[in-house]
Amino acid sequence: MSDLLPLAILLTSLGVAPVILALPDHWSRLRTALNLGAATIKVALVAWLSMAVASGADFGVGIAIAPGLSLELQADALSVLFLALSSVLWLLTTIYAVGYLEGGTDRSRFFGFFSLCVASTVGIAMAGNLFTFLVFFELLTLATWPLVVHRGSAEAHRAGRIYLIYTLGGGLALTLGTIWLYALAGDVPFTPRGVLGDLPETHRASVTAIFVLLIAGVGVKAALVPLHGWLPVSMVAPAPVSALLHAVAVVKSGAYGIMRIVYDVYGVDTVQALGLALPLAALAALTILWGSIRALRQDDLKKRLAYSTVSQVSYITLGVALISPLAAIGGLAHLIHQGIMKITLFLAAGNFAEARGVKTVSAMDGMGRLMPGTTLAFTIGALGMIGIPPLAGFVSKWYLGAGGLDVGQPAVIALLAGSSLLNAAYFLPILQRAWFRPPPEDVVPKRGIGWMLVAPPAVTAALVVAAGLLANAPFSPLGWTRFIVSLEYL
Amino acid sequence: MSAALFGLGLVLMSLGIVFLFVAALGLWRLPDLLSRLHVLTKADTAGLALVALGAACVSGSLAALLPLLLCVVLVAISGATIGHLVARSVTRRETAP
Amino acid sequence: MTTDLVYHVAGAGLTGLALWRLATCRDALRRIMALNVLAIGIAMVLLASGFDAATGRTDPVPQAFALTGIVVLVSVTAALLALAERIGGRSND
Amino acid sequence: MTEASLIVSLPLLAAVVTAASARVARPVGLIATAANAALAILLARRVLAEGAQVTHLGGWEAPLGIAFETDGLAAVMILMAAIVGVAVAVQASDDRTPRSATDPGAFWPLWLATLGAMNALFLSADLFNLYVTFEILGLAAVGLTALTGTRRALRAAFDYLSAGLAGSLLLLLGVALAYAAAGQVDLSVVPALTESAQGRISLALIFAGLAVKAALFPLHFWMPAAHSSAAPVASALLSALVVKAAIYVALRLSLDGGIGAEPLRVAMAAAGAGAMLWGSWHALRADRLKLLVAHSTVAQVGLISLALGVAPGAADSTLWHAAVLLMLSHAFAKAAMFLAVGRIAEELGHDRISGLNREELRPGAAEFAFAVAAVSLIGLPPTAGFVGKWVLIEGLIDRDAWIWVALVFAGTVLSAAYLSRVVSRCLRGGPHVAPGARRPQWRAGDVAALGLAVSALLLGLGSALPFALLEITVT
Amino acid sequence: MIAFDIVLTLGLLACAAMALTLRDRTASIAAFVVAGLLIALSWVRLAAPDVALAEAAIGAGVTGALFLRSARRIGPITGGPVGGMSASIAAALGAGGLSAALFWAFAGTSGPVPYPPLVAANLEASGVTNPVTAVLLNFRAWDTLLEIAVLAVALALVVMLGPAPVVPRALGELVLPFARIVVPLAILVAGHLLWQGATAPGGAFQAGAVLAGGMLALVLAGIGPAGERIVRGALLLGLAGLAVFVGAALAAEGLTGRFLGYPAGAEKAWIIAIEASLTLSIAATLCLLFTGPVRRPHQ
Repeated sequence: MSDLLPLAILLTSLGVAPVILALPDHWSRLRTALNLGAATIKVALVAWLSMAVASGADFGVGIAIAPGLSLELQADALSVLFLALSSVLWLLTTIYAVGYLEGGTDRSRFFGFFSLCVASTVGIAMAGNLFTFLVFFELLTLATWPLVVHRGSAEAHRAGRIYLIYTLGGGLALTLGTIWLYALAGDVPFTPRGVLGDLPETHRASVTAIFVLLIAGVGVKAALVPLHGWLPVSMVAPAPVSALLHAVAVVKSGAYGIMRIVYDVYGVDTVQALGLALPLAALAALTILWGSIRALRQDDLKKRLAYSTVSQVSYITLGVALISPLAAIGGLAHLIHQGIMKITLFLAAGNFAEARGVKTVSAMDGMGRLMPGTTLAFTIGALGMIGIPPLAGFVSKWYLGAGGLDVGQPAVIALLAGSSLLNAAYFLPILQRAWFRPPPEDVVPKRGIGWMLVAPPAVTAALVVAAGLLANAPFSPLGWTRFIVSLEYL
Repeated sequence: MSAALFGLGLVLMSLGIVFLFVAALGLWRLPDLLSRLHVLTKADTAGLALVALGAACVSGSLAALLPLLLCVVLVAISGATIGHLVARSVTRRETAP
Repeated sequence: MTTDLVYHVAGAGLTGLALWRLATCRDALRRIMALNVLAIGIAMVLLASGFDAATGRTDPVPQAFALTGIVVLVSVTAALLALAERIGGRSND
Repeated sequence: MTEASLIVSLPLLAAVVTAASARVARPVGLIATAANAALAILLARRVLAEGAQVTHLGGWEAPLGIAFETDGLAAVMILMAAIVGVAVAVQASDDRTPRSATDPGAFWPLWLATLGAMNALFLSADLFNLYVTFEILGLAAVGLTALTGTRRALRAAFDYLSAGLAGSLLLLLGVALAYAAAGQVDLSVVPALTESAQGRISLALIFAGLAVKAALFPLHFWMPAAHSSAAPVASALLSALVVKAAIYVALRLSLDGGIGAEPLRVAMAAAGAGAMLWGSWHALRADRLKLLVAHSTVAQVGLISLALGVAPGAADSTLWHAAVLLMLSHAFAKAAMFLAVGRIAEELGHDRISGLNREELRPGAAEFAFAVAAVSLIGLPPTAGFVGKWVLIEGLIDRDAWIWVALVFAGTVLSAAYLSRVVSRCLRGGPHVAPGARRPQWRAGDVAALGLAVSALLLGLGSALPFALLEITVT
Repeated sequence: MIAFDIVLTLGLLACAAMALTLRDRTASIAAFVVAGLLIALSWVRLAAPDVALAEAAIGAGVTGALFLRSARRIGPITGGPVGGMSASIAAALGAGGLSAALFWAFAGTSGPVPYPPLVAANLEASGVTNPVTAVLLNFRAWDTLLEIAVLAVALALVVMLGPAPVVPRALGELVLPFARIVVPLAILVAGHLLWQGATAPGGAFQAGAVLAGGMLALVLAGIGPAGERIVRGALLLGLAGLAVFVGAALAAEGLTGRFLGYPAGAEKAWIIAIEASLTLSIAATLCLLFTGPVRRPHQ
């Protein structure tokens, strides 16, 4: 049984998706039960898996596709990190989505593709080799596209078309790189410290070209600068989609892809030997600054959060690109921290839009008084993003800075300080408007929002605080990343 | 015996060929369709009968005679019928407006 | 040796004639006739190359092919004509 | 009774029965298609267990008699025809299909004749026998095209039959030249043909005939009209199966020809590339769904013949497996797509792409099946199309043939472009659909289309089976 | 004798050219029939008597009748040649070049001819002495079976298309006495050809075609199968040929374990039985292909 655990985790959402797709729209009770049941089972299974992996067990299941090609699912320390993030947040977002879409149309289609998305995210997390990673990576594109165009309006279709062009283009680059690598190196399983052996010496040029192709392929979803165009545009999707997918699942799978490629395909020392670490770090730094600057000028709340995501995800890429254990811990931890912080912000923004019809920053006056709970959660999230000490954001930025020093790049400290300032520059005005400005007179509650919309952001805000305060506990995100990095770098 | 038969055969066949040649000449020279039909049905059938008879004599075996006779009978019947049909359709087309 | 050479010429000639007509005519009936001539040309070339001048006999297997070809040809021609009747003879390719 | 002889004679017998009495046509047709599927599975199992078999018909040895070669490739193709056939039969059995001007029961004899002819073609190892099977296939396919009885369908059927006959006669000319050059016409003579000049001309003529029948680029003019004006059930069969027969024979000849058939393969690859670009260009500009899918067949046939053309002739190379897998995935996906288009056109009353997002109709199962089929046509993971393209590109990269890699990717991008035109309209919702819009209820056609589309998707996961089968060749 | 061949070839090419280029449709069909007969003669010269019989009966006879029937219904020739004179000349050059290349390819070959010795060696095992019938009905029986399938599919197609837009009128009252003589003769000759096929040129196809000729004479005389039941009967008979052949093939496999492998010693009986059923079915099929279904069978 132990070997089939990864398959069970995958099937909880992959199996449920077609059933939900087939359900007629008005069977909402059965659909919600199915959804929540699957989510809770998945969280339980992931918890069991993480305990097993912590105690050193390893899992692997696979089927042969073609001679020299096989779909492998494995659960190692790095995959558990991403698994934990996506399964917990999927549970919370499902609760939020059920409340958010009350009375909407095409809900079966929405939840069907929603669980298909998470299934592909889980598949990406547990991919055992580059081929499996590619398969689920493309599946994620196909599953998220209908959600982006869910509203069916002309603008949604335009955003969907742009989204498709970016992600399919990235997919083609990734496919070409992977096939080329498979042609040179045969099967490419994910093994700590890389698997290329003597290939970099003999085929230096093509290995470098492959690296560029792979990073470009996953870079689209990790929203690296030239390839980030789709993220702000796809904010037209409903709130739960932008929350879970565009702040957590899709973007993180891009960053996770960069991690897998650097750590488990090339191996840290090969990347450094080929001299590819520095350009990647530079690109990440450029994205961090560029995202924050663009976020300043966005009046639409969700667009501002989208650009903030573009810059925050590149912290992870920066952590990976700075070849040092401390920076790696910072980057990996930020994968979790940024996830829980950004989902809090997006859920809160969703509540503002849903309850008060507030979609822009300028209309945020007096929200503290009108919706205290949601605004508190928003504040915790915003402060965490800026990097105020007790919260999660600070922890990862601290380790990133330490990593920068360790590698002898003091510029990293300046970059982190600068970006924290920029974060403050675009978050604090929102908080100032919400708490210290009187609410406009003619405001009228658009719609009373039930507990299903208020509870999830509150829980994630609590997680942000817990991740910050209990950073040293063994089961905190930081503790887990130390365990991973010990495998990668020793 | 067979030499005389062979000679007779040759004479009959050459006579038949003369008939066929005349028929072809007639087909070429005669102005309208009905007279051409006239040539086609009568001269050709006669010519063919003579050639068939000659061939039977030349081959000198009764077994060969039967199929040749069958051919001649068939050609005669079909020639007559088709001549009649063509003539009828031509006259019908001319008399009708 | 010369007999099958003559019929090779005839076969190739028929094939060329049919292909020329196929390329230059629009009328459905004429196209079907050209296809028939093409098939006959091919059968002639096939049988001519199976003809052994020394013994004056022809290899029975190509004869079987030619027979099969004739029967197939008549059935396809019947189908073509049935279709041609219903579309008024104008083929537009 | 070995499976090989049964699988060939059963469809023909059933065709006679269904042609004889229209009343009993539907049940007999369904039973025969199901029995054929069972036989195909048994045949595949026997080939997997005991390897390739050669059965001499009538007990006469190869050059004199005709031999059936049931090797892995034949088994895979027969399985393909059987499975697509079952799905198409399910949709055809839905008796509410519109009363066509011609006899509605006529689908079954024509379909069973096509099935019997295809089984005979996949098994046959004799060039002249291939010619005769192609004739049956051509005639039955024309019958399927003319099924609707509309003037446009009859005109397309006439053009199809005259082009098909011209193609067959080219093939016959090639076979005649092969007989003249090598003295015999069974497939074992192909290597000898590649040496002599006459032999090469005969192979060229045969390939030209096959190109006409496979609607390969320069000779494909008859196909879009035929496939788009036929009844959806018929065009599913035409695009998915009948076109494949000619490609299969080209593959068989290229395999037997080995190194000598190199110039023919290069010609096929070039024609394939041309077809991909031409087909995709016209698909992008098509205004009707059926025309779009028909042009996409031209493009996909181009991709398959490109995959076939670039495969090296060496005996050990297995790059042609990619071409076979692409054929399989195209057969399933294209049949599913045409069935879905049939259902969509039935619900909407027309198949204009611009008119797809109608107010009072919500997207139903057919649109979803179309989208899933589009995924495997484009060749995105985890479909069989993706695995086929993967193996193809990996082989090409090994030989540093970067132009072909670029062409394959260009084909993928173009197919994504013209298919997303339609799929984006399938995902209508929100303001486009009136609140009271009804969702078309499930019909046999939806089940068939969805079943085929999902099996095309899952074939990628299960593509170990076709690869295992393709390893088995007649030694 | 070479002079006769050359004259025959020239006549043949002239007739074919006339058939393809004459503007008047009936004249071109007449030229086509004449060309067909000349081709039958050339098969005789090429020592292929079976093919000559079939060509005369089916190639010239039935095909000519089909053309004449359809000529009236298709209407006048519409549209000139495609692309005017220049294209026509270019096409002529191309076709000429191709046929010259074909001639060079075919005439140049003097490759091995393995078939005649093989056929001769296995002839007595095949149960018939006429090599062509041996090849058709025994060595390559599978080709013949599929060929009958082609006929059956063509029949199904023509029947599916429904009755022709124009119903053929009876020719005239004189055809009746003509038919009264020709029909019995046709049946007699067909039976003879069928039986003779085992030993000398003849066989199912030639016999079937002659029988069809007889039936067509009846149809044209107007007393033919006008009735609905007769058309259904003819359809069943036409399809029965294929069913019998496939049934025989499977039965043979049941008896001897070889598909289409007739039991030893009884080959001639099996072949004659199959050929008899084929003759009837070919005759019925050719008749129906000419007349088409009188009314849609399922109405």
